[in-house]
Amino acid sequence: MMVLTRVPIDLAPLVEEVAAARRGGIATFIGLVRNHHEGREVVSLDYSAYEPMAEAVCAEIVAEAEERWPVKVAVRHRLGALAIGDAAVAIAAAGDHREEAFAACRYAIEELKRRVPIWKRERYADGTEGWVEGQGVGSREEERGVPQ
Amino acid sequence: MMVLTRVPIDLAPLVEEVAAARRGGIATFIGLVRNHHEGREVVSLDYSAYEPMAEAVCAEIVAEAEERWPVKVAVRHRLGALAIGDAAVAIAAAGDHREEAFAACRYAIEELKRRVPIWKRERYADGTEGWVEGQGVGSREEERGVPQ
Amino acid sequence: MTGPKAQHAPIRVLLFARYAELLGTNVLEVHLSPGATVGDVLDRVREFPGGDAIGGSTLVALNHRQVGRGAPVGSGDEVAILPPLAGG
Amino acid sequence: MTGPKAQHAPIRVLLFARYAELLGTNVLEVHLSPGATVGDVLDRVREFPGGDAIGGSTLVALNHRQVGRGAPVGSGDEVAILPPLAGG
Repeated sequence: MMVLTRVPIDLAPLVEEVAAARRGGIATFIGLVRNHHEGREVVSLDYSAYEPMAEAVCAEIVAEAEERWPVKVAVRHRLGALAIGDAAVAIAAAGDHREEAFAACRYAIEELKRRVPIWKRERYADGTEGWVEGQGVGSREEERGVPQ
Repeated sequence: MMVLTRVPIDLAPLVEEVAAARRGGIATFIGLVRNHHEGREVVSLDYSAYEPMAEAVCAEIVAEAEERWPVKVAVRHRLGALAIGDAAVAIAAAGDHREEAFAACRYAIEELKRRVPIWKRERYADGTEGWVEGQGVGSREEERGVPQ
Repeated sequence: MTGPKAQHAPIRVLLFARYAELLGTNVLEVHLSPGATVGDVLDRVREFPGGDAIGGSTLVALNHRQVGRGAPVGSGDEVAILPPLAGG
Repeated sequence: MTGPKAQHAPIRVLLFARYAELLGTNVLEVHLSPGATVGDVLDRVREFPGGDAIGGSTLVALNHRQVGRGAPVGSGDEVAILPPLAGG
């Protein structure tokens, strides 16, 4: 299954993808477009990606989670123009027990934000636009800590 | 919204119930009927509840989570006959950020299992049936620790 | 003013799951003297056939709230005896 | 055996988001001597107009994998210069 999609993300197919008769718990996370960011009113945004690398890194993260815990994980990330309230990312992790489902779901979203080459350009209510520099590797907050 | 339901649980209405334009993250948990329990093959099960108290305790847990974190939480628990793979419980927690969404979702499922008066009778592949004595307060594992 | 009836206030006791099965009913009515507690209700229910299976640490609710053994009960109260929970 | 052309292997450089905007393009081609590294590619790209905005700690990928500055690059390689990530 491709991770990147330009159509609205529906959680149900992800849940189905990971569910199985012996699995007792499914943890999911949905990241939605918020109407505010650092005190500014956001009206819409655009996600873009280095697509082949983003697919590869997401597959890597899923494989890592599935190796670390007895789980099955599915990930989707939307690209293109999104409105407030649209799902930007969705993750589902199913395990025999809830502990591993929660742990794997959390791992996947944290690693996705840190490692997957996706960028976000926000449009604000005042007509301006700006690139969001998130918490990923290479972000300004981390610049001092990253080895050259 | 009532927590207890005798019809299949759909996650989508719970997600809608907690979503709002200023909320950026929704964590959910779905507990499914597993085909095995303590080494025995399960074919179906029945959930029953002390219904008015179960509703009251779930409302209390939701209120506790919403007081502890800046989140909105929704809970459903199914009663009656369930088949393998059916959702027994679903929880959705929406927050500005994923940390509080995950924390509130986890809190709600842990407290629900511990405090809500619901019981489960399993039917096994060998034709026998049995009450499942879970991890809730009053379970055998906790008997020694509970004050008289 | 206080006749024999007032000394034997009827208290509704609900049984669930394994306990309902063991005692063969979902509901009992017990009569206790004024000043009786949840602990007294439990003792009385344990005298019913099958009631000895109710464990010492069993969870009890009084009018939908968990309470300890010392909680006072009176006429019209609903006491629920809850086997180990297994929701979720 | 090694002519002047081999000494100037073309390397495809992809730019994204803020960097694509600053340099006015999504893709550049740079020519480097054999033995060149990712660090050399970055130094060359910084010489383009707008390229000085590329920070010292910028994440770089070589053929879809994150690599350090010392990774060797050659003809046919795809180097991507990644502004701070903001997925999720």
